[in-house]
Amino acid sequence: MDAPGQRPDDRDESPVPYVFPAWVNQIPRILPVATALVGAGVIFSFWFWASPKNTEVGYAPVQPVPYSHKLHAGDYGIDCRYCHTAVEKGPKAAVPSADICMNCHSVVKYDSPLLQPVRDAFNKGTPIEWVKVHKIADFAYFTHAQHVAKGVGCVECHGRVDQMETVRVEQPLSMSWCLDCHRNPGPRLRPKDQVTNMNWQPEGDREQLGAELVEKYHVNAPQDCSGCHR
Amino acid sequence: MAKHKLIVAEFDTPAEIVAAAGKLQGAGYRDYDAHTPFPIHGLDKAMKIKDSRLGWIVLAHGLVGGLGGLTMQWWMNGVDYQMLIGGKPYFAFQAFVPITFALTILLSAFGTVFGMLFLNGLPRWSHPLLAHPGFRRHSDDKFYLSVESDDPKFDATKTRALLEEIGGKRVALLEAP
Amino acid sequence: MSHHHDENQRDPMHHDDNHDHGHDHGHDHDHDHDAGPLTPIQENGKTYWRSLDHVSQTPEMQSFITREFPEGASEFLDPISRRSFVSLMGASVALAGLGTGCVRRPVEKIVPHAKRPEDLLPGLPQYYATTFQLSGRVTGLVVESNDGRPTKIEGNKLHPASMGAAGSLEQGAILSLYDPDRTVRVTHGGAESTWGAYDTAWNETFGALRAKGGKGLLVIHEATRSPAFAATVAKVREALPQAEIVEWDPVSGDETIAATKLAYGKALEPVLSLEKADTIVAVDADILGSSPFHLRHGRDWAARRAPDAPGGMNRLWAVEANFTVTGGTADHRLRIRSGDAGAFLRALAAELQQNGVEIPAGIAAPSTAFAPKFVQTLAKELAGKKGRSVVAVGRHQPAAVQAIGFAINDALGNVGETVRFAPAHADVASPVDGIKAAAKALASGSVDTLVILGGNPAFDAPADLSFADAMAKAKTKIHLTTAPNETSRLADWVLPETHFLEEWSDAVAADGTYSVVQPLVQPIWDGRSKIELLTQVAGAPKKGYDVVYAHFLAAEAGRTELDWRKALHDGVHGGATFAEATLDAGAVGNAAGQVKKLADASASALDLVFLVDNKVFDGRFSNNGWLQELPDSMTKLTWTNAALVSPATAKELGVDTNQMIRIEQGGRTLDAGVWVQPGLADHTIAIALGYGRKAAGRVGENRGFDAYALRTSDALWTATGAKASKIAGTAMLPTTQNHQSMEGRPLVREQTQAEYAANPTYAKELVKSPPLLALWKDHEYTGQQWGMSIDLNACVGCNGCMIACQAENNIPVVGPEQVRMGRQMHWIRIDRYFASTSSDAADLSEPEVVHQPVSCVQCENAPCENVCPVAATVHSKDGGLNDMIYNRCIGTRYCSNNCPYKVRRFNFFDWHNKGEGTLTDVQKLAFNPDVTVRTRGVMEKCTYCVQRINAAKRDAKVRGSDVVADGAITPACAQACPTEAIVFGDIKDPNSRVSKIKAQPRNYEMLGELNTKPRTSYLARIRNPNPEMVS
Amino acid sequence: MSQINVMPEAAVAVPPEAPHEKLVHGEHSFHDVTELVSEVTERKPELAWKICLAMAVSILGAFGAAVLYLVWSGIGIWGLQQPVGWAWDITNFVFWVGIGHAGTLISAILFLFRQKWRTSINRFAEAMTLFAVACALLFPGIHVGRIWMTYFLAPLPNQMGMWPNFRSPLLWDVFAVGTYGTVSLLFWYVGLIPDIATLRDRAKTRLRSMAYGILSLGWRGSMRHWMNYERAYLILAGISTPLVLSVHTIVSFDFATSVIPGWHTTIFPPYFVAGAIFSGFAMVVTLMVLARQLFGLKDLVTLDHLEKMNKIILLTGTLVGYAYAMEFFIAWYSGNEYERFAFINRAFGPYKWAYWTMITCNVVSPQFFWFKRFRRSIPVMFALSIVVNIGMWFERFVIIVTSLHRDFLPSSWGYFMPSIWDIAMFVGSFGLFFTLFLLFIRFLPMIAISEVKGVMPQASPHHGHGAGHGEDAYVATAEAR
Repeated sequence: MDAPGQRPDDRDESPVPYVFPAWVNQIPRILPVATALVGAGVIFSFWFWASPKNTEVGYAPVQPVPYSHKLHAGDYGIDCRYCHTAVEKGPKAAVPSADICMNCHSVVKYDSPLLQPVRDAFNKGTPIEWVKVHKIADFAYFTHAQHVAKGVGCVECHGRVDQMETVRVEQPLSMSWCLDCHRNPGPRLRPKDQVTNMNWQPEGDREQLGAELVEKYHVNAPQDCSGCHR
Repeated sequence: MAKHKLIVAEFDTPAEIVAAAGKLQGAGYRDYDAHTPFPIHGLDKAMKIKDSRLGWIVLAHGLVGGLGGLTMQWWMNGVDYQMLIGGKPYFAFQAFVPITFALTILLSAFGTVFGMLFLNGLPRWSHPLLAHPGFRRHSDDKFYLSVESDDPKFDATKTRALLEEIGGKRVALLEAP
Repeated sequence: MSHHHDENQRDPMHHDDNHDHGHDHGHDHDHDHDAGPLTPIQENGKTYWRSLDHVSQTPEMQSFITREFPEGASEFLDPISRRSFVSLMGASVALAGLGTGCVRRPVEKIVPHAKRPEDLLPGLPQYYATTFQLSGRVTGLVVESNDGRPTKIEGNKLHPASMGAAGSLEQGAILSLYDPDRTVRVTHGGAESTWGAYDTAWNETFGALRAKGGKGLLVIHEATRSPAFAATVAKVREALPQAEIVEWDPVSGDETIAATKLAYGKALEPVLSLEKADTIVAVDADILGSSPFHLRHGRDWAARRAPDAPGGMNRLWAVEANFTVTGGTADHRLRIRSGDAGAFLRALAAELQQNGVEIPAGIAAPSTAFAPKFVQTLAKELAGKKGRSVVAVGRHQPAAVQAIGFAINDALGNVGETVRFAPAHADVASPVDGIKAAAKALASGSVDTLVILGGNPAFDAPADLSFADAMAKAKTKIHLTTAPNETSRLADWVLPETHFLEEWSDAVAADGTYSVVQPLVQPIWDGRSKIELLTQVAGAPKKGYDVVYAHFLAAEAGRTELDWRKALHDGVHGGATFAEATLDAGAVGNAAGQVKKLADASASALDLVFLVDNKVFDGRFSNNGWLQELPDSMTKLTWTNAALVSPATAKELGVDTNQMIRIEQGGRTLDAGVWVQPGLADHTIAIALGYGRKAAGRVGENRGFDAYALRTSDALWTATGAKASKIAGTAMLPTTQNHQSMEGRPLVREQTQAEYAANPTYAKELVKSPPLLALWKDHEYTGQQWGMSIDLNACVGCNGCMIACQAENNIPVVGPEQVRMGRQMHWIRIDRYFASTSSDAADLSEPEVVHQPVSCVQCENAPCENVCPVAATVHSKDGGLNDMIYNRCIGTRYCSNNCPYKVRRFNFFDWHNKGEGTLTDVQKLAFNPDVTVRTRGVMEKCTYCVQRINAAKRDAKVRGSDVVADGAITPACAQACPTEAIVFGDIKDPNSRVSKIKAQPRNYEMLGELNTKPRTSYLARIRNPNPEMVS
Repeated sequence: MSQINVMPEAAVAVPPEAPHEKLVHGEHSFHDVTELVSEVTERKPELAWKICLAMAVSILGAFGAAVLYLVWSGIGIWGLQQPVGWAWDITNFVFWVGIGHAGTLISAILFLFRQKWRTSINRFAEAMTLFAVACALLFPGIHVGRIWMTYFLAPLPNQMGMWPNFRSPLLWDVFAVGTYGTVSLLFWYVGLIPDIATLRDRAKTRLRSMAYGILSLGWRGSMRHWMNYERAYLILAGISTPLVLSVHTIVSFDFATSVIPGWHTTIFPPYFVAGAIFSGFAMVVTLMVLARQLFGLKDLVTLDHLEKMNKIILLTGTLVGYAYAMEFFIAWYSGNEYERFAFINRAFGPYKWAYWTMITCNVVSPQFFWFKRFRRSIPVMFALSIVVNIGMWFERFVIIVTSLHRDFLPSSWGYFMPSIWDIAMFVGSFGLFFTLFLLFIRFLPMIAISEVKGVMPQASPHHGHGAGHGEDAYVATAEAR
């Protein structure tokens, strides 16, 4: 550095001029607004696009056999449990085995080309590969029997299957969605004999009916972690 | 509108600038300013600058931080998902003190810094003084007075004369680009 | 076979009836049972499916799939979707956090049965009864099967040797079913071959053999108690009279039958009824640890162990060289040399005479060499317990010594009371004669065809027979084995043998109870059972099922298909049968005359004692990760054996733990790592057999030291005059417990029965602490609340609970290196502490030992919960469990640090893909689908088997009730416990079993003074010393 | 600066006849101060600096590699085990947080106590604080291995309906240290604005002109701005003071609120804070001594400054020593056998080597500072300051590991041994620290120019014609002109 006190003469004239155009003074005004907008945008996109309400709901894959729930469950009014035999006993509702289909289709439409995979399964034992529609994470343990036993209608989670040509996911099946009901089960309950009835409508106040059913069926929907995770 | 102008004058010592500023204030000027490498005691009195209002801004922020923090914890752990943890109550306020405190400080700090910038109208990158080579030493060892053309008493010639009279050196008239 | 197999397996009776047996843990079960086999999945588990396809392309696997699951391989593949979760859990959780992924989830397939058997519900387990045989040890089992995969082995309540309990070996055996190193195909001269090729080859050989009446054929088979097998052997002798058929088993072979023949003139099997005995004397006999009936013994012994047990508390005297679990639980223990058991018994007999007990002539031989006070007091006590005492002598002791034991029992009037005799299954001469003859024949080159049914003689035959060399002389060597081993290496034909869960057979328990061995799954690798191969040797190949079924009907007149059905589903048929036995006093007297006290051993002439290991057994479980990693009951060593020496002897030899010594015995030497074992007899080196395998598979090889190298046919169990010298090098022996002393802390609380009578609440009040107050109001628990009680008085430290837990909860194996670092994963561990009995606290030559099972105690004020930043461990309101949510855990390990009981276990790595823990796809079939498989970076711990709790709740709810009946839930550990030391239930219900136990005065909470409010409490240990010994 | 309006006598409170009391030595004008400090950032980087930076960056690189490997394979690569679930990871965290205390403390507390001597060192210390906190924050982040899971810590709405557990001291840490880092950054930056303006106005290249131009936010030394600026600085100092004390208090809660003997101790908060100041000041001395030699700032950072630092080191060191003693007394006095054992085990158990290293470094070594000779000896203070930080690292190691490795159940006792990865991560964090530091002293004024000018004699309008050195210097320069 220079000796103390000494000073070059040209210190006013810096080699580089200080140049900032006038408009940069606007930046401080715009910046906060911009940040706010972007932030909101990000939050919204997660809240909307990344939520199961968007990722899960509406999933309706094409199946190897164009089975129509509308036809069977809706028009013919076949009870869910005729095919989903395990729903009252075990964790799984169970996709029907081919022999169940053949109970009828050995007589009805026994030669329909659409049913070829079913006949193969029955005769040759080559399984039908249905595409899984409703899925929850591996580490969440769900049991159909329990819910059916407490009077939770199929329709609550699966929607109006009886009106679907191809089954589609109606509910997000997310943890918070489960919790919504587990925190307030009443309004989702119905008399046990109406569980598989897609058309059932409560006469009178559902809240009140719910309260009664909670009482009657000893409904105690766990909100504990170990209720579903282990 | 007329182009924004200002006149700037240079002084050599803290004593000079304090005296000069006093005279300018006495001459009835209001829309003027002093520029110094460090804050100079007494100059604020000479210029009759009011006390800063920053404290109120900070207080507001602090309250938001503290109450907001506590409310957040109360709602998340105490209301929305009540979990039984270590046998403690759902709203175990003893355990919520540290985070409430931290958030109070955090928001106060934001309030302080951004409040200060707001009150000073900073950032302001483009300013005629900054572009004026003769002004460079304001951050080194010189002291300046600048009078804005917005000042009702502003008059290119009279003001210049006054500044020179009260000891201003290298007086210059600047125009906003 | 498959016809019968299916028919029987699908029989609805099994399922229902097992309910009646209380084996009803129908598990809640949601994992993707239906995930398709042949459908490569886009994202999740992609790599998995590749490797699976790889496996399933091998012809063996293909055939297995089609054979086992003609309906379509769905069940076979389903565990995979669960397990793909192992490596992907992290990712899937991350996605779950954001909402099951921002991306559309991958396509998955559901492959239902084409025709579902009516009793098979997807996601619900089934239970079948079968029988486990191990070197003549017979245990009835009930096996849980998930979607056609056996996943869990438990004891059969109806079987006398089990009473519902199962030991570590029984339960660990299930992992061997899925052993990736099993014999997967027929090989000939090391080259791949087929059963077809073998059959043709055999038919030629057989022709030649038949011509010579079987001359030149040598068959060596493992010890077995299967009537059907015996009948088949008889058929072979018929067809080929000249053939030589010998039995060799390195550990089952014992002198008991010889002893009964000596004492009673016929081959008998002694059966103890400990529940009737006030005084039990175990002379070099590990009746609670490793004897064939040890599970039953434990149950009976425990029935009389409680201080307030009906009929009074029993007293156990142990006299032994090694420190066994029996010695550990004994009220009085005397260290003697294994070879002096006979002399001790004679001295005892002499004292008994003094006390007016009539001892047959020639037996009594007074001696002051064995702690006179001990002998005198014992004799006095026995004399007063006529008909209510037992003197049990080790089965490995010479016939004469055991005979003396019988004589003493006879003299005490115990025979017919506490000691009964069942007809022996077979009249086998001395265990080594067979293998000696075989070796001789082989050496002489007179053997054309050698057929070895199971076993591993080349590794475990007595060293002096140099069997391997002799074996080489045989022209054709055929080895039927579940896994290739040292013997297979020398064989021409190596044939895949079925695992016992894949085969049909039967067995007779020591007390004569008949039980069936039925398969739970078709042979995974297309193996054949011993019986099936033997029928072929007899010239008439049959299916195992046909042989067993036919023999069942033939065995007894009037048996019908229905009896068979019932036998299949109960697992047992008929009950115990006992024989009359009258002592030949003269014979015993004469024999006893030969039993003399040995000249004293010294540091230069040591005793060498060979131990049967309770983990790898004779070496056959070397490749079984669960058992390898299981800590030994007394040493707490894993993955290795060691040369055990007493502290005093260690000083004399100038060695210390983890140093190496060279043991020299009869010109043979072995270098082994030293483990200083308190309570061991001085001048004795005890070393477990079965380690140091050279051909055992990926995790089994070169673990520990091969003690067979020192074992000769004339000294199978005890050798004298061995030398040992320190050599260079160290053996860092992996142990799960580094500190052996309780440091005087009130963890395990003990009293003598007298003290207990005087001050029953001593244990509860031992710790004085200020009143325990929380800052806030405690939570009000409603509904059923789960709790557990562990009776330290009943726990013998057998490790049964540890393997039960490992199997039930998919607990990974970490390997010796990681164990050494202290990273073992067992959710329940058994803490073992030594306490000195002498004035010098450092003197551990005569220690007392205590065992304390510790798993998560489910604190109500859990320190772990407070500190978890993400609420991954919280308390459940119904049940009051300390939940651990694996998919929420981020792995700060703070909870483990803050756990006073240190029962939390952390996945430092992805153990299932690391080192010894690495699992192949086949091994993953053993996973319990009801329990999440944890990935790395996740904390885990005991949850009281919450999956079983939830299953019971589900069943209750489906039945329309909201209360689970007491006893409907049994955690795996409690289920396996032979002494019923662990009891679980609803602590809110004052009438539940657990509540009643917790109400006992000796109930206490470990570290309860921390106000953690543990749900698991302990019952103090009560010792029952003879007052005269105390004073 | 602020002394001037909050304390009128500030400038004149420097009698010329007491030279060693002067805050700035030598004959210096305002411009010389500007020159002294700014010039460091303008001259060509000297070789020594380049070499240091190269080394620091390569160590930083190694650190990055180690972290990647950790994330890839899991924290099993460390020596951790049951029962020792935390060891070097959290030790390093607490170590760095501790060091991070000096800066804000000097800036805030000394400011409120009107300790004018702070002006020469506060900038420096604040920078050190920031970089130390940056290092500290790394460890809680990576010590879980699966770092992509750490977002569970944030109270974000999600489809699980789950929230973090605000009862957990670990979450308190996240908020406390996060706040501390942010506030320190703001404090530091606010202080920098006028000085960056100085650099801007001296800029000799377009790049510097632009860069410093943007960073200085268009500062033009307006007296009206100074008013708000000083108020802001005062308030920041005010809120930082409780913050600085709270941070290590909350860090100590990680241990104090647990049940583990040796952790469960009410003395921890003050004890940790004292320790933090202790180590922080030591680190400042270490770096200060180096910098003033290297960049010829002896006149601005005087021996008086350093001696004052050393006095504080002596004080806090003795406080820490007192805490060690009290721990033992309470353990004995409590009558709790687990507590007693924990401390006996600390001093005489398997980790006694660590314990006695700690005592020697933290309690014995500072005692040298009772002697003025040592307090004012550059080599002695340099050596001791390093020894102190070694000791403070060991203190955290001792507290964390010796308490964990033998707690309640002897069956679960273990012995922790570090793996090479533990060591790599610790050393690596220094790479980050020094990289940031070297960049700082090269590109930003390491001494608060405007503050120093504020405390110079000629800064007072009353200084006028009394012949102070500064005045002479000024006249001299005026003539030269």
